[in-house]
Amino acid sequence: MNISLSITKTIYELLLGFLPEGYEAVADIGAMVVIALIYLGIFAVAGLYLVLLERKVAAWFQLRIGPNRVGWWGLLQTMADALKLVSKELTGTAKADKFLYNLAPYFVIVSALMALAVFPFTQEFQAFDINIGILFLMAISSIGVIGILLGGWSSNNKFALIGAMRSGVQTISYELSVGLSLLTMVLITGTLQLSEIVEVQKNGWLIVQGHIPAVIAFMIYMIAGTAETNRAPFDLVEAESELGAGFHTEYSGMKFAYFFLAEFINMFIIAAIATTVFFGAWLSPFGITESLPWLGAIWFVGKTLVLVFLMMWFRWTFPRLRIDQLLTLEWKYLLPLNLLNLVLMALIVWLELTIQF
Amino acid sequence: MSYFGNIAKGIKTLLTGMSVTGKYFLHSRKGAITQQYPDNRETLKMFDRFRGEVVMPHDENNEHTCTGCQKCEIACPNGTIEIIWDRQVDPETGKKKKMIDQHIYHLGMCTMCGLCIEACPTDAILWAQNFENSVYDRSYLTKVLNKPGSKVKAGIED
Amino acid sequence: METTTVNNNFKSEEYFINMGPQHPATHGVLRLLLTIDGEIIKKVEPDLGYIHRSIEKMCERDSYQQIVHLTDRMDYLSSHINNEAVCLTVENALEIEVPERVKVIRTIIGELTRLASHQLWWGVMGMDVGALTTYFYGFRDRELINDIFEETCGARLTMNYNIPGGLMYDIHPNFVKRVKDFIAHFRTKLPEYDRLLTGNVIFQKRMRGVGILSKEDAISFGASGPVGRGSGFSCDVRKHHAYSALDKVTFKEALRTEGDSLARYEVRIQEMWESMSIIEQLIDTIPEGDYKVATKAVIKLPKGEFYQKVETARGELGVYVVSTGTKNPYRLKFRSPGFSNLSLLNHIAVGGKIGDLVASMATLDIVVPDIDR
Amino acid sequence: MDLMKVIKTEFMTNEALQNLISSWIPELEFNEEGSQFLNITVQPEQLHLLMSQLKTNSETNFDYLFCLSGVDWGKELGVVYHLESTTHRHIIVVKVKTEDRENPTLDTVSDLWKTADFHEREVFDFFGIIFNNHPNLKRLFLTEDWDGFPLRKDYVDEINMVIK
Repeated sequence: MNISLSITKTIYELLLGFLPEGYEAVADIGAMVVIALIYLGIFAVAGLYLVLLERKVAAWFQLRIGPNRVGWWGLLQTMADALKLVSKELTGTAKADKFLYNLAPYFVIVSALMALAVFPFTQEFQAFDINIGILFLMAISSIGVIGILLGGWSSNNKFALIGAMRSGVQTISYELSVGLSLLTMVLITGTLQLSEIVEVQKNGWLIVQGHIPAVIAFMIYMIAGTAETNRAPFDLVEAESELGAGFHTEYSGMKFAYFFLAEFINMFIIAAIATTVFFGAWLSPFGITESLPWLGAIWFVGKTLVLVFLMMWFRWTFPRLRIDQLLTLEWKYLLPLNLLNLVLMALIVWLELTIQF
Repeated sequence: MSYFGNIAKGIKTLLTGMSVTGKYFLHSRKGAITQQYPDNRETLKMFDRFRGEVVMPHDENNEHTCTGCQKCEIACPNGTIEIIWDRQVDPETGKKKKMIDQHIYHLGMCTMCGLCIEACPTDAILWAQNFENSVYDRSYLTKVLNKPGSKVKAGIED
Repeated sequence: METTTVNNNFKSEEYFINMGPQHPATHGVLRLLLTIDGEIIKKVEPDLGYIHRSIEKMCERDSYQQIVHLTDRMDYLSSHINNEAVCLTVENALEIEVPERVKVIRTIIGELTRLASHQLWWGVMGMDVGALTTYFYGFRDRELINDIFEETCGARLTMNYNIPGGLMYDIHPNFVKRVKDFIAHFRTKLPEYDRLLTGNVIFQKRMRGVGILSKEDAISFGASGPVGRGSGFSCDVRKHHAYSALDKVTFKEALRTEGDSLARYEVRIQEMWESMSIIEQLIDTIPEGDYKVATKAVIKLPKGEFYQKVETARGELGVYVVSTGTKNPYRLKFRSPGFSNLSLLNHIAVGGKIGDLVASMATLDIVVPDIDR
Repeated sequence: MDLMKVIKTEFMTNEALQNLISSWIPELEFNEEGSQFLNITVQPEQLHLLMSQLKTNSETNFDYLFCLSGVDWGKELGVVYHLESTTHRHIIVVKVKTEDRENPTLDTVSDLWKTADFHEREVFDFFGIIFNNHPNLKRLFLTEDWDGFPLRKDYVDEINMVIK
């Protein structure tokens, strides 16, 4: 079933029209490049606006107004910030491991952008629909931590090193919970391919289909996902009041911006995975807009933003955990609960107790 | 089952915290406490006791009430005030009298403690409510409080 | 927290890390030399003096009226109480009886100062443990107090409202109403502090059992204020050596026996309630009368030694004056609460994690100019 | 709260304190002139003995050293200890002086009161008084290479000190 390859197909056929016979391979690569550029453009800007959203939301939680000087309602604020960061000098420590130090930000940003490829924004708008979609997402999202580790280690700063080590510990632990909670949902869908997971949800979103265990899985996923993105209350990697800026202490200019942008894109990714797996991706509630397929993108982004808002709400309310409590939470609470939940879900699927519309 | 009890209790406290911030989020439109400073200059009024900087009021005849007694200069802990004075012949009485030449006020050294104004027996110096004291050069912070050509009001003795 | 390593390949190595003088958690230019093993703190050595202005030496050349304004710049968050300490010393030495009105007003503004200081502390406390929003809620309420100060005293922070012999000027006509409005407002907001932060499970986990200071150690280290009272050391100067109008009010000394960071936190929260109750007891009955008694333009203290202690928001501030009968003190020593409280940081932080150090340091409520007088 | 009950009110008057303390060490000077507390002047050699007695004796029990100040008396350098008992709530002042301005040496009390650790370092920093047996006696506020001891009366620094 290859229904959702049509955006790639459209561009491929378009390119094929320009090219003479026998250049299918070129068209194939050309289509990939064009799609990559489109995604890069969209999500670089989307990332910037997520930063703006975060700042605005933070301001509203904190009785402030937020950025409102650059552009109408502050809409160009982050653009201006990005421009500033581009124009800034790139400084670094003298004794840094230069190669790894420069490599680290690209690791983080590239792995963040790669994950975007598999999301089904609408039925057609999916760049890359592989049959191991969820596995791919989990694999990609754990590559980012290598960049953080590299950055923290190579910048030859003790604060950065502590931050990086914390990040390693944290991501390795919470990877488990993210995986297991998604695995719980895979029990219902029976497939790892994202487009088919959406297909299954035409009978009701998975959080409804799976009811109690699905809700538990969702909560665990959100907690672990917040930890994966190193955001408060799990921001030990940066931990402003403890480590200054953590792993990116020694980064400046655009290299810092890559880390910063990657954090927000990762947040979007975590929310997008939750949207796809738990909330029916581009499906509208009760199928009210099924007749207009292009509205799916709006539904998808809308649901994602609600989850992103939830993560922001966490961030601006909760204090930070300590490193040992972070591990306690994972290994003593989330992991056993998750395993229990997996068994529960298996039982429910086996006894066909899922709610189907 | 204290294990699950603890989880439930923990989640409840987290939700309580979120309800507090959530409430402010919903009321953020009118609840914002930000003062958009340069924009609200017209409405921003300091309290009348606000200590902005020391000024010497002059009346319409360009007369002040400073007799040059130097009490403010002595009271000041930081050497903010310097008074340059000499004895001149008072044109009305014909006697020699202490008169100020320049009442110099170094705003850059002032800690706004208010001791000079308390010390002044003739209320010649007062607090102004101006708070926008930033300048591009430190030397602008040294001010001469008495206006050029001003003289002390008749009948003011220390 | 004994980590015995069997395999030498995994033997951990201690290293130094420099926390400060520019660090978000040290609240000013305090430098801590940490010896760390992984995340575990082995030793904390404060390095002070980055903003030492030698106020004690400056006092030896200043007149007693001028000394008052220097105390504003020690613990700037309880500047009014610092002023009061010097003024009380001078008044006691000269045996001046200040009017009742002055005493009551001093006490009210002193308690407002304490409230403002604790509000700022609460905001910063939340920020140190990672809850950034508390900062703004704390500051929102503190602004109201600062407005009261600005209207009456002319300044928001370094007020210099006390002078030996009374107050610089009378209270503003709006003072009583504003204070009442504030108390009414803050009585609704303080429970919110508890709901947002105190009850939070993460916060409780971060604070409970962290940075434990026993009562014996608290006394031995000279801990005072909420730090001492969190360990069960009854050290409230307002109770034991009441000054100004504090002998006329009833209030409970906030005491906890646990001695951990949470106890110190709870002591401050309770103190905010008690301060509000003290203000409410006094605000309606401000006696009529003069706001100062006339003193000589040049104050000369009699020959002798004078000591006055007051309870600032951080603890016991002592003013020790040695006078030789001249217009300047021969020697003036400020026993500042922050200095003694900082000296116990090493004691309570060793064995904890970096996060614990930040949390316990936040509950010590350090103001660096108070330490670097 | 039961904590309040612990505080015994065996308050000792200055006279009683004087009688008790002079029975330990006879050569002490007592003085109440010009101070609201009882002042004891002790010779440097007997300082530590007196202090440990004051702290450990159950009748005096001065367990709270709330102020430790160095004073330059002109001829001699000295330290003034303000002590309070948290159980009996009486206050006493102990003074110790040494005439040796070149190399003033006193005994530390930081083994009795931990707060003395920092306070004695401060006194060392500003007055140059060396405390025997102090665990970590080095400059606290000033840099290691600072010349002189600023709070001494004979300290001159023509550049940084503004004299009125």
